[in-house]
Amino acid sequence: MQITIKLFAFLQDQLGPTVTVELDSPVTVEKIFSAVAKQSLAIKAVLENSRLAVNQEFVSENELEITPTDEIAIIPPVSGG
Amino acid sequence: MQITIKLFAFLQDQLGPTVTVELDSPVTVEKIFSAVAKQSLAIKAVLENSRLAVNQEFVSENELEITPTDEIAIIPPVSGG
Amino acid sequence: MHYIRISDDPINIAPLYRKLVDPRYGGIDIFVGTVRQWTGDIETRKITYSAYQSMAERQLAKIAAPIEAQGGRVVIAHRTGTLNLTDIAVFVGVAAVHRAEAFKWCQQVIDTLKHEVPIWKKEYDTDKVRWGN
Amino acid sequence: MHYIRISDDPINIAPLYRKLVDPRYGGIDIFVGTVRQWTGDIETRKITYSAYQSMAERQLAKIAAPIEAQGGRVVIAHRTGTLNLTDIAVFVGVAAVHRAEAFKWCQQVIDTLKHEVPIWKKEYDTDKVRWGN
Repeated sequence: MQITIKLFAFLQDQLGPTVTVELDSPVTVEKIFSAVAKQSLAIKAVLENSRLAVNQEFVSENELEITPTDEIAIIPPVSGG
Repeated sequence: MQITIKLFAFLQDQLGPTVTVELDSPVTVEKIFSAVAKQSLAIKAVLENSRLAVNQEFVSENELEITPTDEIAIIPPVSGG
Repeated sequence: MHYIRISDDPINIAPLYRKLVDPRYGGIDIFVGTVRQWTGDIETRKITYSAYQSMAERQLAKIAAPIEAQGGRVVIAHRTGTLNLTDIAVFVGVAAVHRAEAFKWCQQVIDTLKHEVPIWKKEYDTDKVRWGN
Repeated sequence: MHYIRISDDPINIAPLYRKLVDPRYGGIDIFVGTVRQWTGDIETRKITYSAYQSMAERQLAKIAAPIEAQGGRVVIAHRTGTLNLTDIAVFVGVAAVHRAEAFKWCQQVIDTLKHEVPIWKKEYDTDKVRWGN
């Protein structure tokens, strides 16, 4: 299935506000990160320290049940406050 | 010697802003509290929890070297903040 | 009820303080984070904050909820956009019946915010541009 | 340099906050103590604060000195006179390079103030008048 992923901060500077990737079911966090990693070598280190959010919540499990309306985002290390 | 003592809060409500007492040398904290205690029965409990200040510093020693220009005060339990 | 705002508008202390005032409370603790000039040898000129705004507001509401459930009140404002030296990046205010809770909860909010809330800074330092710390 | 004020004038947050702002600092913690209505079953109507003003200012300066010596900035204001519900009795603000110090020092100031500074409250409660707590 086709998944559009929101990007922020350094990742957004490198790749723009979203990337769309094609993934086999079942979709996993690992597959998402691998697919995004292929887009640019420059983002490797940041991606290793990033987390996945689905519908604005961090996910901890690897296997995901994604529907087309779900909001997927990669959250690089935060630095607010 | 004659000593004038500043009073505050409940003690001031009971006895006014100062009391003057006559004490033998050497002047001690105990003598000051005893002399003030004689002024009113109502202040006994508060006086037992009060501290003495000389020139705006709390004193811990009992024996005092007081000169006529020193500022003596009895500090009841504080409750600012 | 908590108040949470992530916005490009400058943060003003006084109106946020007023949201914390209530005869129920005796202690209010406020943390204000500002743009600092020096971090060791690195000199900062300005900082741009960006946020995943909807998620950030949702995460902040989750941080505020248990404090409000215990009777406190939480007010959080975070800037986005470009900030200069001494500008306020974040305001966290917590009102409580007693001061010990106000301090504890305020610290809890800002500590959790710094780890769990999707907001990012891009620092324009005199030597180069840095993401994060 | 620290700022300390004990006065009958109402306490306003904004001008006191401005005294804490400096590009050296990144974290400001402010504690505000207000007049609370209920303490258990006791309902407070108003509070009158009085002070041994010269000694209170001297004691507050002694509390601020070691914090300022370590690079922080301390701003303290305490009301005297009659305060109604929600009025500000005390403002303690500490600015520091990092937030952990700001929180620690601010708490240290208010804790010490409550034990060592000659200021007293006379509470006008609905049942009777009480000195202190």
